[in-house]
Amino acid sequence: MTEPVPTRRNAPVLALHVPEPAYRPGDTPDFSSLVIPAAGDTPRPEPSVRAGETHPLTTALVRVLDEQGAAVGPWNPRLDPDMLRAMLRNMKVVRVFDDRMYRAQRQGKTSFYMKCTGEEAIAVAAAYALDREDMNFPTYRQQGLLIARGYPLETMMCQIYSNAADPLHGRQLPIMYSDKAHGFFSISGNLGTQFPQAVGWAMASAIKGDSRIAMGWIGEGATAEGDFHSALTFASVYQAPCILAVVNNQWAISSFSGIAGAEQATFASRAVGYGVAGLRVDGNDALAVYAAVRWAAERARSNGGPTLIEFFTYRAEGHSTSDDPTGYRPAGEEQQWPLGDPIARLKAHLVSLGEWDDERDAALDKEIDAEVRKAQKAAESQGVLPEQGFDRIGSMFEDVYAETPWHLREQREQALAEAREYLGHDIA
Amino acid sequence: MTEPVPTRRNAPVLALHVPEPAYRPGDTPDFSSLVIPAAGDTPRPEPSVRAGETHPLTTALVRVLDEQGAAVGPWNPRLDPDMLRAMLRNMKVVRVFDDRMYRAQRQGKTSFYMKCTGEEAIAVAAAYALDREDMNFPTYRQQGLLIARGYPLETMMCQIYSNAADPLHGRQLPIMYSDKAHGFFSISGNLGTQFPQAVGWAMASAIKGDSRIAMGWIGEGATAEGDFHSALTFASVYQAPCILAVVNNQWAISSFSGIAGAEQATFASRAVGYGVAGLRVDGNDALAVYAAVRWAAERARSNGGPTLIEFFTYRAEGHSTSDDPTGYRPAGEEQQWPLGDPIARLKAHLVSLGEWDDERDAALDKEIDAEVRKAQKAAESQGVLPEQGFDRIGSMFEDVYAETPWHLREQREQALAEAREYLGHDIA
Amino acid sequence: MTTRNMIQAINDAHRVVMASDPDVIVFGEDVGFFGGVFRATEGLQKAFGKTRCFDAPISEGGIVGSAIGMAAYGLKPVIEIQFADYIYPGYDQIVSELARMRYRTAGEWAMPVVIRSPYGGGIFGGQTHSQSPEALFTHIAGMKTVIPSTPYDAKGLLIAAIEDPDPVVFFEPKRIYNGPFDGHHDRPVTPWAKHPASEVPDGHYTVPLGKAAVVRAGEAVTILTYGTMVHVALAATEENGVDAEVIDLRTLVPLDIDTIVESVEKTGRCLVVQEATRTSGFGAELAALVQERCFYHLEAPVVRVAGWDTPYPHAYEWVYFPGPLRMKNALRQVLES
Amino acid sequence: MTTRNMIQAINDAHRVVMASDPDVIVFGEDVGFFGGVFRATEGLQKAFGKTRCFDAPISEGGIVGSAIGMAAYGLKPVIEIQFADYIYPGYDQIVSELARMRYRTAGEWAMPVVIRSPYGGGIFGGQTHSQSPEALFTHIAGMKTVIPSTPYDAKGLLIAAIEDPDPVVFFEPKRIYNGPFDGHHDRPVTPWAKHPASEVPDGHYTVPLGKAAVVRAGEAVTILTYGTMVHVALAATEENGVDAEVIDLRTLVPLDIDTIVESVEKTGRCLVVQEATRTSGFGAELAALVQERCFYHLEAPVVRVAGWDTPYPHAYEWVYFPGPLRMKNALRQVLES
Ligand SMILES: Cc1ncc(C[n+]2csc(CCOP(=O)(O)OP(=O)(O)O)c2C)c(N)n1
Ligand SMILES: Cc1ncc(C[n+]2csc(CCOP(=O)(O)OP(=O)(O)O)c2C)c(N)n1
Ligand SMILES: [Mg+2]
Ligand SMILES: [Mg+2]
Repeated sequence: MTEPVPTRRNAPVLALHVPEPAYRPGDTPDFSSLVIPAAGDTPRPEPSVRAGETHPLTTALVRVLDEQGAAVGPWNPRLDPDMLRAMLRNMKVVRVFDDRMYRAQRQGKTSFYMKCTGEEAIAVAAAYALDREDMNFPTYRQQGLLIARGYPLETMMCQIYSNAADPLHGRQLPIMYSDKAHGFFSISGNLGTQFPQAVGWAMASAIKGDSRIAMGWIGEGATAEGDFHSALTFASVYQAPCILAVVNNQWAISSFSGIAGAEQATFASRAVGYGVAGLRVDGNDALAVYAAVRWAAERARSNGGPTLIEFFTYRAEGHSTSDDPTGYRPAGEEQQWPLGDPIARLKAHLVSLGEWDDERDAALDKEIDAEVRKAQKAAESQGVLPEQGFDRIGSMFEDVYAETPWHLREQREQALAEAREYLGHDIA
Repeated sequence: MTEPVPTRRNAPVLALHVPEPAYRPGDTPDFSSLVIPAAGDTPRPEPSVRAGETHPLTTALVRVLDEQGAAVGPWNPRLDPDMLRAMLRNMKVVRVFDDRMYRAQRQGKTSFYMKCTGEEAIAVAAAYALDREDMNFPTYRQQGLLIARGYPLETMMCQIYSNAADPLHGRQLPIMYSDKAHGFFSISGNLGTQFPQAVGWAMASAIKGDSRIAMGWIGEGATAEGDFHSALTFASVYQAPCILAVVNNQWAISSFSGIAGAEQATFASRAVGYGVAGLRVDGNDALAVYAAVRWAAERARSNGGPTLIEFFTYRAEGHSTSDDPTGYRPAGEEQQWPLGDPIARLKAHLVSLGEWDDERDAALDKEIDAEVRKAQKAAESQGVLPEQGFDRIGSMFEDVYAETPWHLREQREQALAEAREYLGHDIA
Repeated sequence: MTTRNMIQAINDAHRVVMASDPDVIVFGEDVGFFGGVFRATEGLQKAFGKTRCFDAPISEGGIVGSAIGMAAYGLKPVIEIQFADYIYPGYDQIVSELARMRYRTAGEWAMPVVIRSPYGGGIFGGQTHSQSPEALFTHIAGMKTVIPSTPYDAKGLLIAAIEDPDPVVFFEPKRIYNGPFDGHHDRPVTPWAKHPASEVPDGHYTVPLGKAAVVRAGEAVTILTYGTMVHVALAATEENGVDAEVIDLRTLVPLDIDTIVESVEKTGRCLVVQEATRTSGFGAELAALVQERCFYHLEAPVVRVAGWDTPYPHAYEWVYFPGPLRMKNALRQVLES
Repeated sequence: MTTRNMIQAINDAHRVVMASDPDVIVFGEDVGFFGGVFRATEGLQKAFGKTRCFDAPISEGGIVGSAIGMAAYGLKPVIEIQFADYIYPGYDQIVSELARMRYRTAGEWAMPVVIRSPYGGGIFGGQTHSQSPEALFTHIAGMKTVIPSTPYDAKGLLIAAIEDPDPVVFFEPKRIYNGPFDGHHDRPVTPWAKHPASEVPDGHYTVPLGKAAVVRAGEAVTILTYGTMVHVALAATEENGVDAEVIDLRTLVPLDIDTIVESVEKTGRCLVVQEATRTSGFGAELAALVQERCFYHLEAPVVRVAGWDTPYPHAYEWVYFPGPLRMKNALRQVLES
């Protein structure tokens, strides 16, 4: 007869651990105990290094700009001042754009908006580190990619207003841009889905013997989705030429990063288990971002395989126009956040190089303000959301399929008839 | 105006890497280059250690039994001979059971069967290392858990035959056992789903201040599913009292483990990125399996958090009765596999202790053979699959819901009417 | 008796069952400290503690999967999927596991799990905050699908769902969280306070699953609907002076077939109204059932009112939404043919 | 012209398109060296190389997700989901991404992806190797759903699907891979070789998507069906001496409505036959459409033949399967009422 297996002894009482952020509304945040490696301290292996050798870097922090604004250490990409100024400019454009569109939403001109305040360095510097033909699979906080690649602000705004000039024909929520020519894949409302898509694109590029690589983007909250794992698995198995970026801004709507697993490990360290190269990077340091993406791009482009990069940053504003963060974290916590403002840090660097000064900065701000206002005026002249929805109704039934089948043709006729009745006049 | 970002330089040609096993049919397998740490070499930290300190163990191999059958090193669980004999017995029962049921399928007595040949040590030793009340969320190769916990062989066979005494009422594919009293959660046909379920059960146990833990099981192939990632994420976030086991038998039907990511990292090392404790264990060494599960159970039970364990083994037979492995790997490769037969290894250990000999072994084999035959006879007396399907038809409509709604009641009447017509006589 | 909007009624349902049953556990994205993006779980963590109501990682598959494990242990998880549009990563766990567990274990492992999720359009949520995926659940044997249309029903149905021994997907029409919506997007919004069904009793009561409500008795045509569309149907009935019998199904599976058949046999005409994409929607099942069971009473074909077979396009919210005009034309069609 | 069973026809379709279009890439679990568990991709890796046909990790979500990325690049992925019962982990990528990509990008990113998957019961596969989930796809705007019933159609439809600019889910009735099955499980199996549709031309040809086939002309009743059930319906027609018009839909979305309406207007009676779970199955859509469009021609209610609303229980394969008796009784019902 089978021996009975031992029965339960008098074990201790179990308890569920539910992670809790350090500070809640009413608390005074204090980040002084946060360990932040000094700029320049993190070593830089060659991009051709074995993945395993990068793994100490998944718990470190690649930083280039020190407290005085100097660029220091092995990751210093030594960019020329023109490029630094261009990056600064684009980061400023992003911030001004965000502010104006946020206000436009508040004025009822559209339904929704999402800022990336505090995270501008990440998308902008990445855009500079990638080649122009590389493909991005972004989330909704990489507007900096489009702006740095020269996509017209006016077109972005037309998308946000869902107006007559919206290239997406009013079909997508504001900020869900898409533009193939600018290497910017369609943003999804569904978190995480773009990550394995980026890997698939990279696999395709490798299958075809191309030289272009893909960069996938995800928030730290969304790394919990199964798609994150599919992406890392496929990237590792096929050594897909891609960069997989986690933007760890420490918040996912009201949930702090501990709910996504940050208490026990960094997001960069997820790379270890897949045998993928990993880097953890100061996301508020444009030069560190540039250097890390450049490193990973070089690695991918020489068939060295994928890299997972965590950009450590802080979501300085609410999640979106639908969110008020003072309900779940201390007001002004972003001021305490020790990695600073990426725009101020890049500006300080340029100033420290003698390549920039307050006067030029003020002039640039004015120029950008005018540029964004001009774009906004032009966009609004083509309509804002509340006026939309009764023109080009027929177009609503296009592109469901390449050819519109009978049932959609019937429905289009019905929708047009309803609209005619509603409007009291004929439409096409 | 925005500065244009740099355009693509003349980069090298990309190539897709498609993993390929070392040997295909016709090749002569040679595993001599496989690095296998000697038994006793891997250190054993305390179960209360920080997760990070276990991470070197995710690329090592916990081994206790050496080539001579001696139990050596810090992981030696020093089990008493009675327990060792009980484990040996159960492992042998598993193998004999598998052989007979495989044959029963070949004889047309059922539709399907899956063996766990070569993997017997894993489930059996785990059953001994767990407490009797701990809950398992198994795959289809942990029949050893049920057998070690004393579940009747006859009942297992009745399930396999879907006969009148099948506790699952003929509803499940053969071997998809389920039994709450034996701490064996319902096996799913869908790979991976049980992994987050195990974590949820453990979370519940912690919420209720219980002392029972859960153990989840998954094949190395199925670790690619999103559910694997959900499980690790939830286990890490809530520090769920569970053990998550990957049985790496190196094959997933025809796909070798490289297709699941084994080329770049061990499966145990997935633990690192979640900040979860990790161990890699010789799955053909019953003592190592026991010691590792015991270690992880102690850790979980004292609120020390989850452990991911990889059991390194080899699927010695085809995937199932539907599979012929000589189509994709060399015939006889399992003979070359250097970690040996778990039953032979445990027997050698008992012999080396002077607690076993060939005579007793032969007697035990005979006894087991008789026991399994007896169970089979008893099971078959209650019917085999080809005779099933026209009794208790009404039961087919039960348990879809706790109470059978009108539409299922109607369908039941219709099904019964059809059956009466088909059989030409009345039924209930 | 307290005046409550739908969110408050749902919140209260949680409080009632959590207070009486310590095995009820609430979790989901943002439901803990913050109380959910629609505030349906506001204050529950404070009232019942961090291990009774907590935030979950953004993994709908993990949320459903771990809820199944909890139910296997013996708890009653009530989980929130932030938007029905985001339920798909959890779809495998729902279809392959949750729905079939009682069956495949011959009753040994019941799954009293409730999946709450805001659904439907009308809030300019675009393609991914507007979907009505109920038909993807009504096809799944073992699942119950419940959709309330008023605060009173929301509380009573939710309590019934939590107390039900089987898994329930509970879709909350988000457009009517704050007030009934009759489809006239160009008119001022009405708050719930003006609607009698906002009188929500305190404490425990249930509205039974599987029972429809005849919300308006009538003779000319039977309107079968649920969720937001109940209010649109009622308004269209009044505005067009049609003596319709309006049936709020409340539970789609198991369906209250007797109420349906009785009504259609009386009126001889039937309109089925859903907000979801038309093809293969739950309206198709309703139309199929009605013609199967009431064929010889029908004086006209069953007419379907539905969303179009396109994604829900942001700017075309009111062209997509099956509003007053689509209702009016359908009523005319079913009455005049 | 070569005699082929369904697997061989499907294999050949791959070869034809892979030879002519270097952008066609085939991957999925076990499809590479081994050629798939049903051997549909046998020899493709050898013929076209490891980067044109390869094994994938066991991650249906990753398979669909990476295929979407490949399609975004410009390739035409043809992916295999090993069993339709295992498609759900990929469901989010299909519903939220693949189906809507052309629409949400205003046509800029087309998704010419084909998802092949064996489906349906009749092989004692139990609950998780027997499902017919087509209705979960017909409800999704942007997807096309195709189901062949013969080797000739399988090859022609698969080539058409791969060449189609939109995403197609291509369900292969696994019970008829090796021979047509008329539902008489207790009689010897017939191989395809005896069926005229096993004469499969070599080389390129297509069977257009969206076109049904009238596989038997008749006057008494129209039978709308697809997949394995086509053969069951044909057999039932003959055995019961019913002059039925049997229509093999072949494509469920977009549906060939003209062929359906023309037939039902002629016969005045209609039976819809699916193997799937009855409630909210595609048969509901067919019944709804037929009564909407042919109401005044109908002499009896549209009758549905379907699987029961339970999981597919292993031992009760032939009680579950909608076989000859269910067909006979339904024919009687539709003809005699
Ligand atoms: C699959 C899915 N689940 C839930 C949501 C709702 N949701 C939108 S944004 C968000 C938080 C995302 O946080 P994170 O990934 O950290 O990105 P961040 O907003 O910080 O940039 C959630 C839960 C969604 N869009 N998709
Ligand atoms: C979700 C899902 N996808 C695919 C399958 C088909 N399938 C059954 S077993 C198997 C291989 C599993 O390999 P592994 O996880 O290594 O377990 P092993 O069989 O080696 O024990 C596959 C692909 C499935 N059952 N479920
Ligand atoms: Mg975030
Ligand atoms: Mg395996």
